[in-house]
Amino acid sequence: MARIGVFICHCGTNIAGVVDVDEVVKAAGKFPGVAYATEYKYLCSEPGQQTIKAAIEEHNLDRIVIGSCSPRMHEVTFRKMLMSTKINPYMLEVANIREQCSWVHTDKEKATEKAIDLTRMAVAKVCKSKPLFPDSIGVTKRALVIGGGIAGIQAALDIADAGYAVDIVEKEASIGGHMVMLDKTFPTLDCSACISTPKMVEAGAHPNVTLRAYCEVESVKGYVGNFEVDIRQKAKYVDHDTCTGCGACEVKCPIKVSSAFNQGMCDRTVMYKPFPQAVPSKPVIDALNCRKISGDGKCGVCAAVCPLKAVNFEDKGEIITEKYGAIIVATGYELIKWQDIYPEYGGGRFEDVITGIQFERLVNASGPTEGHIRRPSDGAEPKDIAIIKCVGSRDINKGKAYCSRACCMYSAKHAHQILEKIPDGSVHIFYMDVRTPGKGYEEFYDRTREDGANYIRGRVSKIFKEGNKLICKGEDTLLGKPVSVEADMVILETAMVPATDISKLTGILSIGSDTDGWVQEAHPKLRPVETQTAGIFLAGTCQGPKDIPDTVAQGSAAAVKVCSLFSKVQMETSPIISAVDREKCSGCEMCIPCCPYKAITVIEIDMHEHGKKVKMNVSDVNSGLCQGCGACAGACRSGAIDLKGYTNDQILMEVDALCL
Amino acid sequence: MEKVLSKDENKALAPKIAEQSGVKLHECYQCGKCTAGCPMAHAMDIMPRQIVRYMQLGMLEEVLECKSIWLCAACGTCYDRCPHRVDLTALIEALRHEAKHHKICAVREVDIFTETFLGNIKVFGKSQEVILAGVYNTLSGNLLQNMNNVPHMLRHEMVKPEIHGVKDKEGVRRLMKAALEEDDK
Amino acid sequence: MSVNIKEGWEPKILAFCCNWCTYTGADLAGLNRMKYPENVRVARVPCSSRVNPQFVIRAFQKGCDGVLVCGCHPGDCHYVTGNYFTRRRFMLMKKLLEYNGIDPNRFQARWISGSEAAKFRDTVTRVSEQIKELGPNVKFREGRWS
Amino acid sequence: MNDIETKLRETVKRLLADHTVRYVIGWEATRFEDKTRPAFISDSADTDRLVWNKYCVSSLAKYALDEQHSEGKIGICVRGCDSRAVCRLIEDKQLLRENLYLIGLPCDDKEMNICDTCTHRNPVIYDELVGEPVLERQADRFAMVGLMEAMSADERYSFWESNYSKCIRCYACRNICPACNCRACYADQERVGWQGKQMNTAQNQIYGLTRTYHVGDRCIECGECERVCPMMIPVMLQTRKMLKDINEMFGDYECGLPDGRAPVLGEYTLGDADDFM
Amino acid sequence: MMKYSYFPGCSLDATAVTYKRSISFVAEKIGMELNEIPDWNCCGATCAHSRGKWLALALPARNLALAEREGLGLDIAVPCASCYSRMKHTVHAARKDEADRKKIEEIIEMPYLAKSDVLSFLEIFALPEVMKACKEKMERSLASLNVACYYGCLTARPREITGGISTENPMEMDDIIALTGAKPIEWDFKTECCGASHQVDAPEAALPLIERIFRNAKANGATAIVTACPLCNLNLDMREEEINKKSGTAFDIPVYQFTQLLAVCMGATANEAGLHKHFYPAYDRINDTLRRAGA
Repeated sequence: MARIGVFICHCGTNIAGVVDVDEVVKAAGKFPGVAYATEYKYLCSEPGQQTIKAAIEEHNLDRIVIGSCSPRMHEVTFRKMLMSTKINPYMLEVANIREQCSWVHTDKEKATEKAIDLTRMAVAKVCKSKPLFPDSIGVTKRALVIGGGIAGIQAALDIADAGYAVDIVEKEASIGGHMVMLDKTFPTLDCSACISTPKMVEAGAHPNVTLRAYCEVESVKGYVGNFEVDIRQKAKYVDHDTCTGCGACEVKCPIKVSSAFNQGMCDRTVMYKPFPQAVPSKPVIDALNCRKISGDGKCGVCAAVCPLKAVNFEDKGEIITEKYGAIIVATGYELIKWQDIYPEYGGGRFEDVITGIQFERLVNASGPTEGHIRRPSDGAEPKDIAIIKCVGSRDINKGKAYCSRACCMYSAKHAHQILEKIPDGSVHIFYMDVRTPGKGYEEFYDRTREDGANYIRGRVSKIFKEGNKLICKGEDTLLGKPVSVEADMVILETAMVPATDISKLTGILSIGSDTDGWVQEAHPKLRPVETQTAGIFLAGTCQGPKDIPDTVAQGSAAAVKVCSLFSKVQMETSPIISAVDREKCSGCEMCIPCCPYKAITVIEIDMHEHGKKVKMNVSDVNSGLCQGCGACAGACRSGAIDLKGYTNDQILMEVDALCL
Repeated sequence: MEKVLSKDENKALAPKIAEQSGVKLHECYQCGKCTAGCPMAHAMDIMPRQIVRYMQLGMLEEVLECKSIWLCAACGTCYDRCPHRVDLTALIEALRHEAKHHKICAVREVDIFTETFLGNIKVFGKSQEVILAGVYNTLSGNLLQNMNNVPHMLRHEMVKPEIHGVKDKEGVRRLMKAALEEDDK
Repeated sequence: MSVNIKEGWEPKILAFCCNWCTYTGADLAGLNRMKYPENVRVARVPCSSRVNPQFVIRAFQKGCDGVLVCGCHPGDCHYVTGNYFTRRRFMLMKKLLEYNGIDPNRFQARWISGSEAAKFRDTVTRVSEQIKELGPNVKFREGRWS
Repeated sequence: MNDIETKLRETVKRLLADHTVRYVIGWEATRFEDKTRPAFISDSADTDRLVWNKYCVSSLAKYALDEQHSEGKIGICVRGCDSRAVCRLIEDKQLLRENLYLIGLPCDDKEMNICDTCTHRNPVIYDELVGEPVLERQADRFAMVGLMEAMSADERYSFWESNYSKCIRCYACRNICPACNCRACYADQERVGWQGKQMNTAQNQIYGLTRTYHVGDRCIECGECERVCPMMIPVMLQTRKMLKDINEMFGDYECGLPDGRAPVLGEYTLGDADDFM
Repeated sequence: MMKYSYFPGCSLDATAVTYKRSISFVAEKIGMELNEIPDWNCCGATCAHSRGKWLALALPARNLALAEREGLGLDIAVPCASCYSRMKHTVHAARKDEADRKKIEEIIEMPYLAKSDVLSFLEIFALPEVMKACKEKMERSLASLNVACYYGCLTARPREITGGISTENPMEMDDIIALTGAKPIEWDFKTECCGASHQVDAPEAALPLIERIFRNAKANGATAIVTACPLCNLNLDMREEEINKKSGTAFDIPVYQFTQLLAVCMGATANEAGLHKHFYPAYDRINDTLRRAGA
């Protein structure tokens, strides 16, 4: 007969405040198989764990039930504790009498009765538990970083410096992401290119880093430590091994299209590098607009001009399959398409109403206007500039409910840059709040006001054009008066939204995304850079709006998670996996289609049937591949295949215990 | 003397009116977009945003005695652009009913025009522009208002002497009486 | 089949919740101190596809008044295809139970994700009210009632 | 002595003579004039015991399971439903097609009520056909289920409760059913806690419901379970309900056909019917 | 089939004579049948809904019930934006809440099932079928006329009640005007309110609303403003002279109804289109444009 120890936790008043702990302990004492039942104020604390260990010795217990917070919180803690006792860590059941009992009920008597029921279910289940021992499998010591922005680059460099191989997959023709588009970064105003291009070059040159620019992830199979990823190398039409990046072809290319990197404010050739400091600094052909490839074919200047004959119009791109141990999602953000949702700001009809990133390109020395602030409509230098914040953010009517975090600071930076480059210019910033949560942020805001930026508290209701002036109608809510500003140019600080194809990627990786489409982190406070799926981490704005300091910090954090995974020679696998009882299995193979990880195969074994040696086909589970979902156990009619830790008899006992 | 918010007796009345018009007062975070877009804001004594602010604090008399709720043109711009979908048009409409109930109207002419217009319908079932203008000018005291356009209207038979009212005048009258009884409950 | 409901009778409802989505959602409901009736006892399973339809019949046999099977939204399953099988199994099982006379509200299944704490509370509240209305379950029940 | 019977006997004699098969499973007469029983003919002299009349109703396919691990072929006389039973056993990986020699016999309507709704009188697979194929008939397989569905929940419950209260748990329905081919049936695993051994109405209902669910998506509608049930419980009404739902939700579906469509519970599509949103 | 129940509204018999004439001319030309609702009453406009909720719902409800009683089962065409808005509110309230519908029936003492829909003239003329019919009847062109299409506020707002056109930058009238060959210009005050509801009881407060509409139209090169509502039209047309005097502006932008332009292009004489009945002289602008376009 089992000798079970039941330990009910007070959790201070979190549980004891609603559930009558003594009542539960008294009832638990009477359950079949329970040798000892007690309670303690904080079981997860060091002294708490000591009392359990002492009770195990004293009462010669062989199974433990703990009534406390959710097993998702401290099951791991209690299992670690049991490792230093004679009890197998998996001879443990946790009854969730806090998150799903005391915290959600008010009626003390009914909550106590429910806590007793939950404890009785846990005891019934632990009666049927068996000792389990983890297995271990190899880890591919190679990481994959999806997204080549500053988050991806930082993560890749940290992993590479730790001595592991890492691939960066970037869908554009060069890494750098949004940061390399910026001119200066707050609060220190150091030039964005000066701090991000060295990192890009370092990533490009690092022996452990493999750059896969102009690539996209097609499919991901496998599990932590053993991912198998198909990467589509989009057709570049230029052989980057022979090409030296001399740029002769770019100059001669006759066709010009709008440059996405410069936010459509100038053109680029079809044979292009996104920007001068691109890494890899070799051009690709934009096939859709190339006359030779998808036009009438009457061109080919680039091939003719190229000294090394590196241009190849037949390039079809290819699928590269690689094995990785861990994946970091760092796909960044995009700005919300304000033109479709804010017709009252002109809906894109006014050329001089631009977004923050477009202004960054205007004020950037390598931008279309070499750093001189010029209006897109007529190229004149704008004197009066209006900046409008929270366009698309904090707006459940037309945009997103959340605050995009970084716009308060970079709008102040924009104001500073304008007043610096246009001495006799004026800046009016329409704001609701100025949120300056970082180090040196508030001082930066003070300096901006000192430079002469006018902060007007109130949201702009309408922008319209009269003559060549853009009139912004707002209200100064501190005065309580409607006000308007006649501006030469208006900058809208638009909301950050997830990258457009993020839902395709979360589908491929089968990781969750929240209601707004951002990648879902495992726990907002305790595990911010991990996803629900083991071995897949995240970094930067793919998880939600944030500024560069937080993005870089998350990049390094994700890298450390990967390195801790790779630091182990073998990776311990969870013992909660399926196993086949060969006596019962009739080889009907109904379990095989249910397994998402293809972990079940049919093998031929020798059996004794009516005294005769016979060959029989039975199912067999590959302990490395099985992730313990139990779909096979749910499909097997005779219960031949069962999930250890959640066996059929355990669950049936749990169901019976509930109904006593 | 400053306003003692905790003691105000009809603090409960303001949320009731808001709830009646389907507006959740707490949703407004005072961003000012309604005032910015309001076409009549220049003529108002307290801004549309401030109307919601007064209601949030339960200060109902100031709102009932202000001119703003009467000068609102009910064009719906504020509700359409509000980032938190606060239906200011419905709130001001409910405030007008409440003010009418307390016999308060800061813009006398609006009240006179409304009563004359409704009186017109009660009598003829349709609005007779000539009679409406005539009665309104006498009651409101500015006798010569719009008189400069009358010759043009007469020349182009925009205004005709004969009255084309509704046949079932009694039906319309009963309808209006029943509706007003329902409103004044 | 009218059964006099003793006053103060509280229905016993068993909810199989998948560890990665609904159980997390239930914990989140606790984190936010949401309130819902006490009748539901949650049994944690790694994936909703672990729930063998036999467990549901077993629950009714042993005296549960209502059974709820919850899992991730199709497409969000932590184990990729788990809930596609759950969907087929329990779409058929639900119709078979109704065909055998069990009231449709007694057995329900819902997709509840890790962030839908409110949906978990509302589902639990609605199911508790529906079962309270139906009274104790005597169908398939072994033991003192049959 | 109709000519099919004589042709059958000659065929079996020939097969036994040239050792194509080790023995042949067929039907033979019994002392009751209206009953036949399965016959295992291994000696060519005994072929005269074989009969073919409207009383040859019992299903023969499952007896082949005893030969799962032995060498050499065995012959089976297969009507339409038997051939589907063989397909069922092959698909469940319990038999190998090459170990069987199927003697096809187009069925001439055995006056069983299940035969009214039979859609495959001619054998779906066979090695040799004795007699000419008969005309297939369209049949509404789910008419009775429709009637049951029209009843109210309580009426249906009391109907099934009264039926299952008669069940004596002899497991004949399981033993005859070609879809019930598990080595260790759940009902025998009382210690695991699946199903009690007691014979009370609740446990009988649980057994009935579980067996329906287990075979529901693989049932070939041969009606043997109903025929062999000593207590005349309408077991087919249960499995046919599940087949009706499968047809409605996952496209028309018939089991035991050589096209080998996988059992419905073993696959999924993204657009499956879903009321659980 | 272009058949509608028709609710003209009080202003059509009075100040909106230009709209009435051009509607009947265009309707007859393209074969659109408008069955006037028998014995219709005033919809109450702004005064009803500022006096009481049920008064605002009941007055339009009587007209809708009368149309329903006729049994034609047609949608109701409403030329005036204010009547359109009030009727839409009633239909919305009746469909959304059964108890409200029953109470409305009680008040108007007539059955009202809110079956048929209410359409503004803009929505009707923007239908592809009607557009095609108008296109076929075009005889003359207003090629060089730059038109600022003014939609007014109640045709578009509130969104969930009208459920129709964009509340900031609608294009329906622009497409209709384009049929006549005139060029609909891009401007920013398409749906900004003109203050018609306060034209009588707060004229000085309402004046600036009209001025800014003219100013933006002129700034964007409009040589004519076109409306689709008798109230907006009267308010802009009657006040243009007054604004020029008071603010010293020199706006010279006549205000037409969109049906007037359609009528002119379909061969209507100045009288049939009511071009002489404008407060601000409007005949010459059309005449010169037609001559320049070689009519």
